[in-house]
Amino acid sequence: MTNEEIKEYISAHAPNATFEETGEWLNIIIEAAEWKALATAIKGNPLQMDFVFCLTCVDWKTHLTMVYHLTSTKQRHNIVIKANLTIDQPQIETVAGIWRTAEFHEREVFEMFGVHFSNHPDLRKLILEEDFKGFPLRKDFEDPINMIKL
Amino acid sequence: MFSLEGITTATQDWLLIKFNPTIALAIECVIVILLSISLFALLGLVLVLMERKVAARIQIRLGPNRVGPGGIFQTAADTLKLIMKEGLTPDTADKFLFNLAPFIVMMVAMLLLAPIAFAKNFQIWDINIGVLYISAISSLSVIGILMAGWASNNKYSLLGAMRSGAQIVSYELSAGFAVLTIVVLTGSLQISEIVAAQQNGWWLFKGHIPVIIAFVLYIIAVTAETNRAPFDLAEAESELTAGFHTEYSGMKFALFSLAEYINIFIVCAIGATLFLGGWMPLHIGHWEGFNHIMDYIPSSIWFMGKTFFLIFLIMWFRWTFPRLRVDQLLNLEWKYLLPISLFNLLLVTIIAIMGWHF
Amino acid sequence: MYNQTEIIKDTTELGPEGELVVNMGPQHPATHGVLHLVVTLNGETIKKIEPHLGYIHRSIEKMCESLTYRQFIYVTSRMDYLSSHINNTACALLVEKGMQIEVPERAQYVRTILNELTRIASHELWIGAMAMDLGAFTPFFYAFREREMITEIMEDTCGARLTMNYIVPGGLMYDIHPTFQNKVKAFIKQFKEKVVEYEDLVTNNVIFQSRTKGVGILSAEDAISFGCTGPVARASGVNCDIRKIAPYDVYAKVEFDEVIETAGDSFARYMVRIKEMNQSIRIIEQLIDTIPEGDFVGKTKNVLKLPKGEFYQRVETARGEFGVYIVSEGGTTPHRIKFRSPGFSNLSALSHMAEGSKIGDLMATMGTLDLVIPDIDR
Amino acid sequence: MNISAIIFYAISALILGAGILAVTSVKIFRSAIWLLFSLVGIAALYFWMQVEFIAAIQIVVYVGGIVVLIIFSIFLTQHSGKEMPKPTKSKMIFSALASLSGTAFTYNLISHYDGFTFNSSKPFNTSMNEIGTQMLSTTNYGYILPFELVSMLLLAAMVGCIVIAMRPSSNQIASATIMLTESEILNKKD
Repeated sequence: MTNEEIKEYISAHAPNATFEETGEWLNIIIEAAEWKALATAIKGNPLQMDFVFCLTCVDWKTHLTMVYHLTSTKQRHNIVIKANLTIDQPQIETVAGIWRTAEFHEREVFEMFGVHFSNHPDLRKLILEEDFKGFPLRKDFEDPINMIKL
Repeated sequence: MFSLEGITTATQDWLLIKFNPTIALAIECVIVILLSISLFALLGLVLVLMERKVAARIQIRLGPNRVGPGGIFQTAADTLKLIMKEGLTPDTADKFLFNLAPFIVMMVAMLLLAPIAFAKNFQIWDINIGVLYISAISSLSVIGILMAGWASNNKYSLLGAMRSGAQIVSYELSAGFAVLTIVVLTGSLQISEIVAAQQNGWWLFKGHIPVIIAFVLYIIAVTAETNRAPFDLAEAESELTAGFHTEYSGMKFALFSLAEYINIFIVCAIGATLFLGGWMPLHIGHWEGFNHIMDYIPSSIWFMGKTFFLIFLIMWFRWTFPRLRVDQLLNLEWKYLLPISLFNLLLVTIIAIMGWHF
Repeated sequence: MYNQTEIIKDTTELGPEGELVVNMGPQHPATHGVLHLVVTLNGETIKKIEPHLGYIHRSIEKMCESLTYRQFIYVTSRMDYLSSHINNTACALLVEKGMQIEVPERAQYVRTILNELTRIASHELWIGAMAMDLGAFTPFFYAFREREMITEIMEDTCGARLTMNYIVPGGLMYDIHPTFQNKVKAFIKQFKEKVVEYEDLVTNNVIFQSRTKGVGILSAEDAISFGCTGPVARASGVNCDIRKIAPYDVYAKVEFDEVIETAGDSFARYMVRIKEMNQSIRIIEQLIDTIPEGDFVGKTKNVLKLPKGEFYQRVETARGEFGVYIVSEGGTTPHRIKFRSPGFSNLSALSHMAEGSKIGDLMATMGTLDLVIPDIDR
Repeated sequence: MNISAIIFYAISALILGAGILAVTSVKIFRSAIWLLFSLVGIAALYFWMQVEFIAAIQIVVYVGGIVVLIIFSIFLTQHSGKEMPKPTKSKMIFSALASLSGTAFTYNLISHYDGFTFNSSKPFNTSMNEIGTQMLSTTNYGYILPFELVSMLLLAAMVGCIVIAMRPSSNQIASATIMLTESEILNKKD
C-alpha cells in the first residue's frame, strides 16, 4: 500500500489529521480525541497495523507529543502517529485493548511523563516507587540529590 | 589377615574382663556412638569433596584445588566457616521447631547406620527385621523436612516441604518394593542373612532380569527419596531458592546438607548390600584361583568400593539431568514405577517359588 | 490492588482466597538479575504474575539527553550487555543515517561479523542459564567454553569482553587485530564440533523435552499483539527478523535463513536459538574471508550534529528488535532519545504465557524469554 | 532397680510428657510434633520389649503414615503459625473425665493379671517366619480371615480415596500411598 492510499484511508477516519513526509516514514499528526477510533480502524483491514514497535512521548516544554510507531507484519508498511497533548493535563485514550504491548509501554509513559491514559486496565507505576514525586523524563524535572549535571 | 572382627571381639573381651557386663555394655555404647559420629563427620567431608570433584570432572573444570594437596581440605575449611557463621533464626519462625528440625533429620540419618554391615561380622546391631527397620526409620526423615518447612514461616520453605512430603511418601513405595524383591529371594529381612545368601554370587547376577529391574527402580527411587537431582524439587534452587532450608544458615544448614550426604551413603550402602552382595567379594563360578585372589581383598574395602560406586552413579545423575516438574515426578512414580515394581514383585515371587534363579 | 511496599512485607499470610502470594525476586536465582515478580499461586499453579521493575533503572534515556552523539553510544552497552555490540551498531547506524556519513565497506563487514559473534555469545550464555533454570548445571560450562573463545576474540579486537564500545559513527574505533580472521575461523571449527554436544546433552534429553514441550505457549497473534520480537516471536511463527525486513550493514549481501518455528512453546524458542547460532556461523563464514581492505572509519567531523528532525533505527539483537528513536533539534545533544528494548515487550507477555501452569513451567517460560534485566529497566 | 527398668521409666516419661504437651499445646503444628514424639516413644517401648517387628510397624504406620497425614492436613487447612483458641471450660472437664475413665478401664483390665509384676519367663516368639505363618494360616489361631478382611477394607478405603480425589491433590495421594504401603507390606511379608 502506498503512502497516498494510507493517507486517504486515515483522512476518512480522522478528518483533522495532517501529514508529514519529510522523514523516513509517513508521519500523521492527529487530535488526541480521535486516536481511539483511528487505532481501531487501522488495526483492521485494509491497513492491518497490528504491531506497535515503539510507543513513547516527547516533551516539548510547551506541550507533550505521544508518538506511536506502527507497522504491519503482513504488508510491511510503517507509519508514525503523533498526538499533541497539553502539558498541564495530558490525557489520551489508551490502546491497551487493541495492542496489548501498549499496556506496559503506556504505564512507562504514565510514570515518566505523567500522561494519563483513560480506560487503561491497570494504570500504576511500573518502574518507580509508588510514592515517587515528579515525572523524570520531562524537561523540567530536577533531582538535586541523584542527578549529575554535565 | 587384618580383620575388623578381631578388633571388636578383642575390645569386648577386654571390657568384660575389666568391668561388669552392664558397665561394659554402656562403654561399648559410648564407643559406638563416638565412632559413628566421627564416621559421620568424615563421610560428610569426603562425600562433599567427592561431589565437588565429580561435578568438576563432568563440567570440564578442576574443582577445589587450593586448600591442601588437590584441595582435599577444602570441605574442612568450609565446615570451619559454617561453624563460625551465625545461625540465624527468623523472627517470625517457630523457634523451637526451627532449631529442632536439623537435629531430627540428623538423628534419623544416624539411626539408619545401626543395621549396616560395614565388613564381615562388623555391624552395630544385626536386628532380625533389618531392611524393615531401615524403611521404617527412613520414613521419619520426612518429618524433619516438613518441620523445617513449616517452622521457617516462609512460603518457599512451605512449598518445598509440601513437595518433599509428597515426593518421599510416594517414592518410598518403589524403594520398598525393590527391597522386597531381595527379601523374597532371600527369605529373610536380616542384613547378615541377606549378605550370606550372596556367598556364591551377587543378587544382581543371580536373580537376573527381575533383580536388575528392581535395582534400577531402587536407584531411581532412592535418588528421589534423598531429594537429589533430578528429583531435587524440595530445594529446587531455580524455583524455590532453596526450598525447605531457605531460612537456615551456619551449622544448622550444614546439618541438613550433612544429613543429605549421610542419607546418600546409607541408601547406597543398602543398595550395595542388597544387590551387590555387601562385603562379599566378587566370586565367579568355579574359578578357584580368581575367587581366592578376590578373598584377599578385605571385606570392608569391598563394601566401601561398592557403596562409593553407587554414590558416584547418583552424583553422575545429578550433574547430567535437568530437574523434573512436580507433576511429572508424581506421574513417574504412580503411573510407571509403581505398576512396574508391583509386576516385578510378582515375577520375583514366581521365580523364587519355582527356584529359577541361580 | 497491592501496594508495592505492602507486597514485600506480606510474605507470611495467605491471600483472600487462600492463595499464596510469593515474591520471586528481586533476589532470586531464576530471575537472573533484579527482576521482581509477584506471583500469585494456587498450590503449585500460577494464577497471576505481576512484574515489578526498576531495581536497576538508571534512566539512560535522560542521561543521553545531555550526552553528545559520540558519547551516548557507550551508555547503550550497559543496557542489553549481552548484545552490547549490536546496540552500539544501532546507535552508530542512526547517526550515520542522520548525517549521511559514508561507512567504509571494511567497517561494515567487521561490524556484521562481530554482530553475529555477539549473537552467538549471547545465545551460548542463554543455553547455559536456561539449562540451569531447569536444574541442569553442566551445560552452563559447556556453553561457556565456546563463549570464552568469542570473548577472547572480542578482547583482542577491542580490549573489552562484555561492553565492547568498538563502534564509532562512521566505522570502527580501531582496525581489527591481525589474528582476528584466524581466531574466528578456529572458533567456527570448534563450534561446529561442539554444537553436537549440546544436542546430546540438552536437546535430546527426555527430561528437558518434557519440561519444555507444550510449556508457555504463545500464539502468533499474541506474539504480535504483545510486541514480542526476536526468537520469542519467531518461535511462534512470526516473520520479524530485522536483518531480513530492513537490512543494515552487509546483511543484504549474505545468504542466511530466517529461523521460524511454529509451535510457540518453550522448546520451539530453544530450537530457534540453536538454529540461529548455525545461521550466524553461516553468515560469518561468508564474510570472514572477504573482508575488503581499506579504511576502517569514514570521514566525519569532530563535532557531530544531527539535523533537526526525527530518526529511527531498528536492528536485530540476540533478544529481538532493538530500536533507537532520536528527536533532534539540531544541537550536539539529542532532544529526546528513546530506546525500544526487546526485553521489555517480551516480559509483558510472561504473565499471559505462564498463567495456569506450574512453578516449574514458569522457569522454563522465563528462561526461554531470555530476559536481560538492564535491558528491561534501561 | 536395674538398667532395664530405668530405660522403661525414661521411655514412659517421654511418652506421657509428649502426650500431655500434645494436648496442651496451643499451636496445632506443635501438637502434631508432640504426638509424633509420643508415638516414637511407644515404638521405643516395643524395641525395649524386643518385639522389633511391631516396633517397626508402629513407626511405619503411625509415625511415617498417620502423623505425616496429620501434618499434611494442617499444611493444607491452617494458616501458618496461628495459635488455636483456648478450649472452653466444659470441653476441658469432659476431656479430663474421658481420660480418667480410660485410665480406670485400662487399670481394670491389667489388674486381672496378678497386679503389675513383670513376668519374663514367657518369651515372645517374634521370628518373622512365625508371624508370617500365623498371619496366613487357616488352622487354629490363624489370622487369615481377619487379615484378608482388613485388606479388603483398606482396598475399599483406597478406591474411595481415588473416587473422592478425582482431581488428585498431593495429600490424598499420600494417604492412598500409606494405606497401600501398609497393606502391601503386611501382605508380602514372608
